[in-house]
Amino acid sequence: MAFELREGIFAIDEMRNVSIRIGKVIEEAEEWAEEMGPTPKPGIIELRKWDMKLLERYEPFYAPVQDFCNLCTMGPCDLSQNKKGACGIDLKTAKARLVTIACCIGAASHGGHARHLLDHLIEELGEDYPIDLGGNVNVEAPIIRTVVGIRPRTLGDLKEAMEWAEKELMRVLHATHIGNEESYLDYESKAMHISMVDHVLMEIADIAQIVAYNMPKAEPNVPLTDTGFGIVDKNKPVIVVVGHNVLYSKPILDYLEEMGRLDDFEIAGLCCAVHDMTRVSGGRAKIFGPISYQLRVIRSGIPDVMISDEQCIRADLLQACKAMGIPLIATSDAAARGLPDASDWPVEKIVNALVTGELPGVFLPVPEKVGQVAPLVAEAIFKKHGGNRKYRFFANDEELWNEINKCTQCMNCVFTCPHNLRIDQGMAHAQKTKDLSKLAKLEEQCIACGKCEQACPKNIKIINVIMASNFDRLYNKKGKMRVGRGPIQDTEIRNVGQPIVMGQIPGVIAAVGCANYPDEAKSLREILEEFVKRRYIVVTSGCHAITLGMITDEEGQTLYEKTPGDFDAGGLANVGSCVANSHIAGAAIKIANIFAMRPLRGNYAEIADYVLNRVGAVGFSWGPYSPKAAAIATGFNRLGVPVVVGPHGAKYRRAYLGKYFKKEKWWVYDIKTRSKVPIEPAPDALLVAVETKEEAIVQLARLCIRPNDTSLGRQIKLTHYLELSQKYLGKLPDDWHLFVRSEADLPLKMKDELLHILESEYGWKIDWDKKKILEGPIRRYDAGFNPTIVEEVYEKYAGEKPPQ
Amino acid sequence: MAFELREGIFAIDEMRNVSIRIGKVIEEAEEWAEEMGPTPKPGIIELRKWDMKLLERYEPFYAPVQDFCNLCTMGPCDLSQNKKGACGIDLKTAKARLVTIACCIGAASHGGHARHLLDHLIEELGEDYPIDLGGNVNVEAPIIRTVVGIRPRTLGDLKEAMEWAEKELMRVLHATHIGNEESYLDYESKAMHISMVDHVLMEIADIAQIVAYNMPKAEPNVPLTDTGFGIVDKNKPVIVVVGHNVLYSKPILDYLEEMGRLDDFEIAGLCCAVHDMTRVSGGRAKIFGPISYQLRVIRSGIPDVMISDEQCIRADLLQACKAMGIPLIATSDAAARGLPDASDWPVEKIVNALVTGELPGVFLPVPEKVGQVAPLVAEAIFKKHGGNRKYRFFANDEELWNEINKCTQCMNCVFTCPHNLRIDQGMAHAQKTKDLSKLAKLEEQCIACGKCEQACPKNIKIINVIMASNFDRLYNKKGKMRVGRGPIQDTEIRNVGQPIVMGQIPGVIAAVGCANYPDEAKSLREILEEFVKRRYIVVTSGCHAITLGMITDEEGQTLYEKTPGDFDAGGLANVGSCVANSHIAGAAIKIANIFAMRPLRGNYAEIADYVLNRVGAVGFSWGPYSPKAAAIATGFNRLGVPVVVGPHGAKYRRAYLGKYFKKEKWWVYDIKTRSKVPIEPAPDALLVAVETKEEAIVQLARLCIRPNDTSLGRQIKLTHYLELSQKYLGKLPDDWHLFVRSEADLPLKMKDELLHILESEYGWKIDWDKKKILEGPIRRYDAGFNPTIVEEVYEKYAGEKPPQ
Amino acid sequence: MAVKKEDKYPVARRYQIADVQVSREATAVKPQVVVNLIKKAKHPVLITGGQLLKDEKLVEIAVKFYEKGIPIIATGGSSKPLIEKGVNPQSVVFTLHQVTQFLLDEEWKGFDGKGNYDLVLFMGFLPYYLSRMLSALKHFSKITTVALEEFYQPHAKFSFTNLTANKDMYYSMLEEIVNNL
Amino acid sequence: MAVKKEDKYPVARRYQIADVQVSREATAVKPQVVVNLIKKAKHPVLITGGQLLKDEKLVEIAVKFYEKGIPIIATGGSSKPLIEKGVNPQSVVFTLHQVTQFLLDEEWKGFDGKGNYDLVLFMGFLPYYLSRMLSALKHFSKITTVALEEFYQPHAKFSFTNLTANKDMYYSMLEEIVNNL
Repeated sequence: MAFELREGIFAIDEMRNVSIRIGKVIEEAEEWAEEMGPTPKPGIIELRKWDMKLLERYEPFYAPVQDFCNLCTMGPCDLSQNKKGACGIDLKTAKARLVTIACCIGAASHGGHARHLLDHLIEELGEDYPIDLGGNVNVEAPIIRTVVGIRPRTLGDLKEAMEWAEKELMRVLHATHIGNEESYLDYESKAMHISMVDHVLMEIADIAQIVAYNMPKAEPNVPLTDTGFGIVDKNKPVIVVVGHNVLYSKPILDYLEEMGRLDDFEIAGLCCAVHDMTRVSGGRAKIFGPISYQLRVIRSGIPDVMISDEQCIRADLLQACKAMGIPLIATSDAAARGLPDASDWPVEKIVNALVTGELPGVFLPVPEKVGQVAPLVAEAIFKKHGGNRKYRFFANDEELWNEINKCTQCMNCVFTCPHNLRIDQGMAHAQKTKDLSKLAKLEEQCIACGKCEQACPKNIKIINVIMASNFDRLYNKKGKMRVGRGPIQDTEIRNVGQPIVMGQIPGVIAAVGCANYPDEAKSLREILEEFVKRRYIVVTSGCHAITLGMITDEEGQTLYEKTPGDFDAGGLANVGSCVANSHIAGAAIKIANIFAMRPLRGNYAEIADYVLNRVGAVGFSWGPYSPKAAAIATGFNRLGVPVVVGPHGAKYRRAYLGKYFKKEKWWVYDIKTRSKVPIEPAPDALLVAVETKEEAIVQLARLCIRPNDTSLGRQIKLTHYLELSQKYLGKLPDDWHLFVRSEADLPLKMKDELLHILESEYGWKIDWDKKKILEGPIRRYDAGFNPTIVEEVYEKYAGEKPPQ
Repeated sequence: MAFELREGIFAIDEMRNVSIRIGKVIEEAEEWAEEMGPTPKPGIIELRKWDMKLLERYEPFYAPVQDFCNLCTMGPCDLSQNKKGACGIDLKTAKARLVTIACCIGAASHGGHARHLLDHLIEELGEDYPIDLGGNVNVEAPIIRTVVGIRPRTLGDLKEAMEWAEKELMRVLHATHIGNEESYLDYESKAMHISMVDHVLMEIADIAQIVAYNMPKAEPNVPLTDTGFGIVDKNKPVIVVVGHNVLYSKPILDYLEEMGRLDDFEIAGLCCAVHDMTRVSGGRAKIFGPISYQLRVIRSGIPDVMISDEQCIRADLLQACKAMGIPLIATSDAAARGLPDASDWPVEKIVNALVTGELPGVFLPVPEKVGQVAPLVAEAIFKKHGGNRKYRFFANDEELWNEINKCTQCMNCVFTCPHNLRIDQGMAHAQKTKDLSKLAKLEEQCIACGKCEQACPKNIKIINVIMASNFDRLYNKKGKMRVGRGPIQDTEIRNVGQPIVMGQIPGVIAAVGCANYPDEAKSLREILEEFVKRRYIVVTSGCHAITLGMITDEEGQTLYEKTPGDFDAGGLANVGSCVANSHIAGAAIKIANIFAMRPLRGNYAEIADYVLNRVGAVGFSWGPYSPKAAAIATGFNRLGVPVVVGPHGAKYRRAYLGKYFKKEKWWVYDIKTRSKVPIEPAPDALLVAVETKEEAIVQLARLCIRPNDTSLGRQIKLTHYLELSQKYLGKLPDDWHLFVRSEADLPLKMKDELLHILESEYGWKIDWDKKKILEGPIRRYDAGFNPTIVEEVYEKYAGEKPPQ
Repeated sequence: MAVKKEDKYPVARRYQIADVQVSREATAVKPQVVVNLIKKAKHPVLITGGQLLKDEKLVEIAVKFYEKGIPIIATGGSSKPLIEKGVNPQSVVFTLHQVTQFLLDEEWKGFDGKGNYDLVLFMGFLPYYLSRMLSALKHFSKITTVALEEFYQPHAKFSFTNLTANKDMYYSMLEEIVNNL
Repeated sequence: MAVKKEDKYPVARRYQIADVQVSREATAVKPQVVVNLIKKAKHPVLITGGQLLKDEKLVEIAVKFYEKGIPIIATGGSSKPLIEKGVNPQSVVFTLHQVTQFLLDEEWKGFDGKGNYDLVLFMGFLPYYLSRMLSALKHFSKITTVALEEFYQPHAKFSFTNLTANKDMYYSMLEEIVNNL
């Protein structure tokens, strides 16, 4: 009996009902030599000890949005003042449970997305399709390696990680059922667990699509792509995609390319769907804007057909499109939108139903068919109006003014607007002076959620009024976004690893998330420009990346056009859509691995401990809004990366905020000196909401400080922190002295001044001859300082139990 | 090269990194000949068409508990009057989404439970451990066969179903993320999907534990076990278990048995954990009561040690135990309760910490260790008090009266009590007359949730007052519950299949779920006794089964003692704990399969269609409270089984209620006559909440009617329906005539009377000579009537497309 | 019109402290207001609940409503005592849950075929069960709902104030209504 | 003491219609009540927010508070204009989020080391951000919170009524407080 050895299932003659499956045939040279760490495929309590370390220091803070619970039939229960409900749960624990549920939903979103992509791509390309992220990426799935303990080489390998993640979701969600956890700390631990899973899921999704769709592979110099209303050629049929999963809309590109008709259409879109369309099309797809542009785009009447997939899409999309006569093709099984399933219909029948308006939309979960139907529909609709789309929010000025004149300044809109925008004042001003400028100004801040229209007793089309008031600016907006590059190269990590860990690169600022900005969108650029100029590494993704591509300066240029795309000091790297956030976490992990040679495999706590103490990376989400964003942030937190959120982030109800004054909580084991040493409170928060851009800037600089900074690194970090505090807060920060370990940490230019302050205000002893600090710091700087807060890590490197 | 063929992984010489796994070696005789149906391992839209059929007829009804949403940071949003929120979702869709989330959490609970059990048992017994449910069960996993399309023969096979379920959970939960479904119907379809998954998960869990722990295997004559406070021998150390997962507490029995010390301890418990303990111990474990007995038991001071696992446990268990000096061992990773993980501690250290009170509890997720620690702790604690447990709610009468006298009748308690119990009146009456009887009466209704104490401005220990007022009755309560039998035998199905489908057995009443009863618990018995006497088949499980075991009649007997345990007319079959509910759904499926020979494999829609039209089974949950109960009910609904819930069930927010007057919605395809025929509205609801026991009884009888009833069957069903309506509602029901197809359907004794009413009140034409109905019915009875509402089923059996 | 603090009436206190919604709460009304509502209604109906089985006085009141020409939908078994006292309810077998579902349907013709009801009075229900039904009607219909209950019902359009501390007042308010019809 | 309807003051309207909780809503107060609260307080503090960067009048008022001896915790960048006018805030770098976390800790000694604050005044915040912080303080601390905001803040213990339609009244109420300290 002989058989050839390939992977697959084999039937053997004469042996009924026996199948021989040949497992992975692995080249010896490629064998993964790394030893398995302590926690591969961790269950929901395996990393509880690590979480409790974090939670002990970064105490959960709860700001209840509702102080009651009505999830079970014994309720509703009043939980105010931390009272207990019928099941015995108190308010804090109830909030922690809700946070856990939200993180589960967030992780499930990326997971549903990843699973669908993966199954689809494996069906198309086979399990053996190799994971090749280009020559510069050898550590190609740092999160999966660290968490799951495997090294995926093929799409099929990703399934193993996927199945583990699915299992963990069920177990964590289980814990949120009535009558499980009693302590909010345990719910936080579970929220962290599922959020770590979320990072694995994002990595699966993005790796799968990069390799299968040949998206840019860790390329810093990816092309720029057009953004804004102004870049759409309205003389072509316009196909608009919205959502997150490129698998449904990519076939449109494929089909048009095959037909040689790409140039006959405009393909544009919103949110991550188009983000990733630009990655597969090399910049051919165009970006209307972030998630908050949905009603702007639909009510502008520009789309000739709309393609929706999943997540963050308006739940009234069909209604909104229908009102404008735009046919809708819903594609994802997560959002069938109540539409008839047209999977089995012939293409002509679908096109006909949509073009005649017989149906306002169809549910078409067959990507290839979407590829054919969408252009046909767009073309037919385009033919009807001949490029002369009449509707531009209002048919004419009279209609606009009729709406404005209806307003009685009852302020119902103001009291329901997420930003309490003073629509009443804009309307009143316009009524009195015929000047639309106050209304136009609102457009810069409006997220076009439409709640104002729901509240208006006069049924004023407020969104349209606002958009029409800023019509020319909005319609002519043009910008450039650098297409998502995907992972960070190993070589880049090698270059920046040391300066980051030592502190000479003052920090990595990762601006990610949604578009619920508290202020005009341009504030995002203002914040990040500060860090680009100061040669921090700035990374971005998702709607933040899109927004950055839409804000131009006086020269008409976006930040992308002025900044290289490297993961390097002074660079601005756009990694891609939401799921590409995994590359940011991955970069932090790769610093520990590639630069510091820490083993990854199943070794989460050590890596997170390394990141917390050494990698000065801070997440920043200026406009977070969704459970996905909550999961992403919480996943970063577990990895030891602090996250700063805009003020709306306070509505997530829970933050992780340390207290500088609890001195007993700020310590590490120092492996070098074999001792437990007090440390400066750095970073002193894992999740904190700021109110203004000024505050955001200072907090970001502040939270980049790490115990492991060298003197030079600390000096650089403090220089920026102090300068920014002076610039934006008007003086030195209150806590700068806590971060001074020796005179070498002090910013050079201010050294004398600061030494004087340390002496006079803080009572430190200074040797003025040598300009040395004699007494005062929490601890002295030690070049060999080797901090950890994990007993097992201490033991591993010190060879003995940690000191008490 | 030769190798022996067994299952397992084999290394082949000289072939590095190649493993050959020999798949399942299946005896030819055992090959599952059944062809695969259309929907094995269905995804979230595969059965959408079936759902839409149900939802078209049984329109979702929403009773919002809250009319706003605050899940994302654009909120909170006012959704009242079906307004849309910032994401565009309206109130109905938001409620449907919440229902979907609740069903996900419910399914995840059973799933987390099942996964943990399965992994543990496979580790212990191996993947090949056979699934043997006894000689009378050949169709051993009807739900898994129908839904997943596999026939599991070993524990390892169950993993395949488990992994599919985990995948589906992620996909459904994904759809609940902001910005997915637009239509409440699609959320309902997804809620149904994950609830069907829930039934698969319950089946996995119960089959695994039955075969691994040798629980009763489909035995009607299982032993009776003791229930109530009165049966606990307080002169022994008392170990109390609470929760749902027997895997954590069974080792206690094993250890004591091994030590030969079983008789030296009392092992009692609450809720499903003890339910299943009685199944593994053959009745040695004793049952304190259902879930609502937690505070009763703890505050009675009887437990010497408490073992908690997961689900439905009070979230303040540790606090409650600590207040009574009862050490707590938390065992499940779903509920670590903020306690230190003692997994690695030596047994002595754990025991010592608990007995000395150094720690109020430990987290000990190692079942074997729990088996050793629990008895040692109980014994040591027992030694301390020597059997003389002082605390009995109050140390003495004076303390009780001091509490009572504090009451000012502010009624805060009344306005927070889930049942609005008139605690104020009980207190006032006692204050005035020194008579505790009004307070004692409350004990019968009180679910001991403790919210009253949270609300009381005087901090009165209201629960203790109520319990102490009924002390003697409560403390001496004794009853008998028939131990959970597990599945229904194939032979039983063969016996009752035809009479159920034809209607001669008037119905199957499945009383399942939690203990949030709207009335005194004895009402449950009153309701079910009516059906037992009328020779319906009554099945029960979970807390309903426990409650039934606690209600004795004047002769001191429970319903179990008066009724056989068969799945047969007049029987009362207790299938077991919550997860054993799968056997009830399984029985309905088996009727379709074993009696009607309908193929199961991957053939869900046909089976559900069969059940809906033919199997007169109705679920009944008098005191449902949890998301698990919501998922169980919704899973039954998708399978075509209506569910009646008590009034608290209205708080689930969503019901499925048909409208008898929408005549166009009541139709089937008749395969026999090749036509689409109007039918009677039977059943006319899939989920309905009733207010009183009287109403429950009538609705249950009413909802047993099915289109497929034979004349004799319909006659019998109508006889009961009409009699019960007259008995409890005072007259004939309003809609009885809708169910009359011919004179042969009429109850014999009332035939003339009813014919007269049909003529005089409803204008029917009667041939009085022949006593025949000439005109009037919605349709005529036809003996070969073969109804379906599924086009594919029609086509399959009719061999042609269905008529329009 | 609405019950004011300075009146003799107790304050309107929700039957369940945490049963909160954004939308308007019921106007707490005096009996005369209810009388006026009934008189103005084109197609009023009284729905009775299962608590009539425990409270004879409510049965008595319902009978008087009936005698004054207000049709009754009897749920929860409340039909039995009513029928014994000569009432012929429009329906006895449908639960309040079902009746509410019917009420929500603008196409429903009522049990009497005269079209949907425009004013629905509720009496004798478990407060938490009624509350949910009133919520459904508040959000998804235009029907005027009136709770004639011992507990104030926040989700009704109009409700008696909270009368739990004074059952006599509750009864007398009900009497006042039926006597003035 | 509380703002009554018959007063000249507008009604207290939640900044966000759906920001509802079971627990008590803020008492809407007149300036003199705030003056009395401050005078009675042992350790009061004013926390200023980022809206001072957009509203010079608020800066002016905060300076006056400071001059009357009320210490200031400046957040959101509000320190910059304050410092320019001679204020020396107790803290400038901590966000309101962090300061609230500190306030929740009974062991905190305050930025001045004199122990936790007993009366905290808030001025110049984004309403939704402040609302969450007030909710945390309401449920998990005993601190008396006073919102001196244009929008009525339901989760404070005391709050100005809603003054969005009349900014002059808002400023004059603030003036009235500082003038009477």
